[in-house]
Parts: sequence; C-alpha cells; structure tokens
Amino acid sequence: MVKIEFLGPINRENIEVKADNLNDVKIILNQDSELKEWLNDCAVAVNDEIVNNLNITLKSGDRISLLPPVCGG
Amino acid sequence: MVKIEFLGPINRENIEVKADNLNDVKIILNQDSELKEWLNDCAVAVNDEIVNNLNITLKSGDRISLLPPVCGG
Amino acid sequence: MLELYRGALNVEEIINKWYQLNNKENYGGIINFIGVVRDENSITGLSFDIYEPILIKWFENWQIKANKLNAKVFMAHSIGDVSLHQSSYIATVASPKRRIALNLIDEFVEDFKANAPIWKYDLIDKKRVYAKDRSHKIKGSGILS
Amino acid sequence: MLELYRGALNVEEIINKWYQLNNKENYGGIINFIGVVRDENSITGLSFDIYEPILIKWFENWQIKANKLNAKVFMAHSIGDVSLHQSSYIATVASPKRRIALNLIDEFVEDFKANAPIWKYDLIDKKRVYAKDRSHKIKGSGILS
Repeated sequence: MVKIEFLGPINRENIEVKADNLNDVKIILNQDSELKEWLNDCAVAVNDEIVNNLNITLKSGDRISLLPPVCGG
Repeated sequence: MVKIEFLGPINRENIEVKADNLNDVKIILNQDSELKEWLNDCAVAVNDEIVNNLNITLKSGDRISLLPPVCGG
Repeated sequence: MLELYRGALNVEEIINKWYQLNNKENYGGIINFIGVVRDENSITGLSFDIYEPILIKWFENWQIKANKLNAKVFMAHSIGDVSLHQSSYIATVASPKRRIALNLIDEFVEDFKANAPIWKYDLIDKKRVYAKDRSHKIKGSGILS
Repeated sequence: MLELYRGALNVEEIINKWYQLNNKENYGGIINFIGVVRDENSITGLSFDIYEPILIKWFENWQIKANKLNAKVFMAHSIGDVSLHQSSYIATVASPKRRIALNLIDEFVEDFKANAPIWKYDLIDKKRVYAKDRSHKIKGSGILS
C-alpha cells in the first residue's frame, strides 16, 4: 500500500491505495470525478521529491503528494 | 567672471575666470598641467546641470563644476 | 536560514537580526525583499498553507546555489492568517558583491513565487478562498491527468 | 526621501522608519539595499564627499521616474568617515507590484553607482586615498580635455 496526500486547497483526507507505480496511481485518481479536476494542475512528489514523469516504481509505504498551484508571499 | 569649482578629490580652491563660453574655460584649464590630467575624466556642470557639449554660452556669475569619477555606496 | 511563523511577521525584529548576522560576516551588499498584504479585492487579509518538507528542500537547494557565489539566502514566511498591511514574506540575500546580490534577490523571489509549496487564500467574510487565479502550477504539473 | 548623515548610517532606525511609512501606504513589495563597508585592502574604513545640489537633482529625477510606476524611492548616504562593517548606503524602493520593485532596485542602485556625485576614499593609515580604480566617469565626461 502507498499513501496519497492532497496538499493545500484540495482539502481531502489522505488515502491508502495499492499501486506498483505512478501509472497505477494515475488510473485510480482519475476514477474520482472531483479529484480529476485537480490532476491537470497538480505537481506530484514521491517521498517529498517532485517527479516529472510516471516511470517511477513504488514500494509499500511510499508517500505520494499532490501539489496544486502555489502562490507564496 | 564665472566661478569654477573643483569637486571631490581634485582638491583645489575655486577660481574665477573670464569666459564667454565653455570653450574658453577649456582653453584656460588646459594651461594648468596639473589640472589637465583630470580633464579627460571629469564631467562638467553649469549651475548644477551636467552638460554634454561645449556649445554653452556663459554669463557673468555662472558656476562651472568639475566632477571627477564617482563611486558612491 | 528559513523561519516559519504563525501569523504576521515581525519585520523589524527579523530584518535587524539578519542584518546583525550579515554585516559582521563581511558581506558588502545585503538586500531585503519584504512582502506586505495589500488592501485590495475586498479582502480582510490573506492566509497561507505550507508544506514544510518540500519547502525545506527547495530552500536548501537555494542555499547551496548561493554559497557557490559566496552568498547567503534567508527567508521568513507566515503560516495561517495575516491582516492587511502586515508582512507575510521576507527574503534576504547577502553577498560580498553588489551585482551578485541584485541578481540573486531577483532569481530567488521569482523562483519562490513559481515553485515554493505554499498556498494562498483570500480572507473574505471570515472565509478562506483559494487564490487560484494568482497561483502558479509547479514545474512538472499535470503528469497524473 | 533623500537623507544624508555625517558618519555611519543607523540601519535599523532608517529601515524601520521607511518600512512604517510604506506598509501603511498599501505597497506590496518593499526592497532595501544595504551597502556595508567590507574589511579588504587593509583599509580601516571608507570616507565620502558628496556634492549635494546635483545629488538632489539626480534623486528627484528618480523619484519622478518611480512615481510614474506608482512606486517610490528612498536613499540614505554617509558623508565623511565610515568604519568597517558599518553601513554607508541604503536604497529602498516601494511598489504595489513585486516585479516593478525588483526592476527598480536594480536600475536605481546601478545608476547611483554610475552617476551620483559622490566620491569615495579608502582610509589607510588615517589618510584618505581616493578610490580612483573603483570610480566611474559620469556620462559626458571629458568634454574639456
């Protein structure tokens, strides 16, 4: 199982899902119509490292974070 | 008579000379070998306005300032 | 140095503390950028969420980049609510050289705006409204869509 | 606002005073550049001469330029001797917009270095030595040569 956390304004509880790679995560999250709207705008971090593609193998306990558009300052 | 003042590191007393225009001033100052060394590096102000050419008519009481290279801060 | 505070920043205290650190270390140019909450769009203030683990990494990478230029970066930011005319953000760079300090403050503040994991909300009628229109997608966004 | 002081600047006092003015006027981005005397070249400090009439005009032109962008500029500078690790120069810009503030501080500080009528001397063995190598000819120099 991997943990998925939704940061900032997405305002959702963390979930745990079974996924071997980020492509599995993509498929799972796209099934939720409310979440789907956020996906185009969100960056993705695996264990707090932002990643730029889906070719990432996941292991149990990994933490995936969705980061919506930012505006500090 | 016009007044000529030597600013910052030139370290000279003001002088008064007879000059109808900046070209007269140029001729006078170039006669002083010590001053001559500064002239290439100095900007010139007439009554506190920096000027960019010699085509300036002077009248009695005008104040000409020589500004050597600057370094504020 | 990265400092996070609940609520508005105490600008005088932070700026003066960093200045005392920097002038003693023989830096010749010290620049502070102070961000202040403006009275606009009928808001009563702004509010911020921060994801600290990624912010800390982002900041550490900047410190490494600055150190290579013999410079340093400092940052303070608010978490939660900040009222009108109060400060929510301070960025400071210190460098031996003026030109490097001017370049660094510009790049640092712009990269902060584009990539630091901080979310901004307008405070309107005591509610938090996500400032989506003013927000920026982080590099690499959209890979899950 | 242009302020000239005999000797070193009181950085905390000046920065804090200007910050209090600016945050109340709904400026969103306030940037301070602080110039500090570095310990280098075996100097014990720096010393400055200023020709005020032309400095005041130079500054007024900058204020007009900043006002057109709804911004403001502030400057403080020392006259006479300033010791190591003390400040001789502060430039501040305040703007509603971050991007304008970042551009203005850069242009203002660079134009100051190139054209403000201020002369710098190294203090070495209690003597003033004109910092000729670090000085810049003002635009239009050389017309009398």
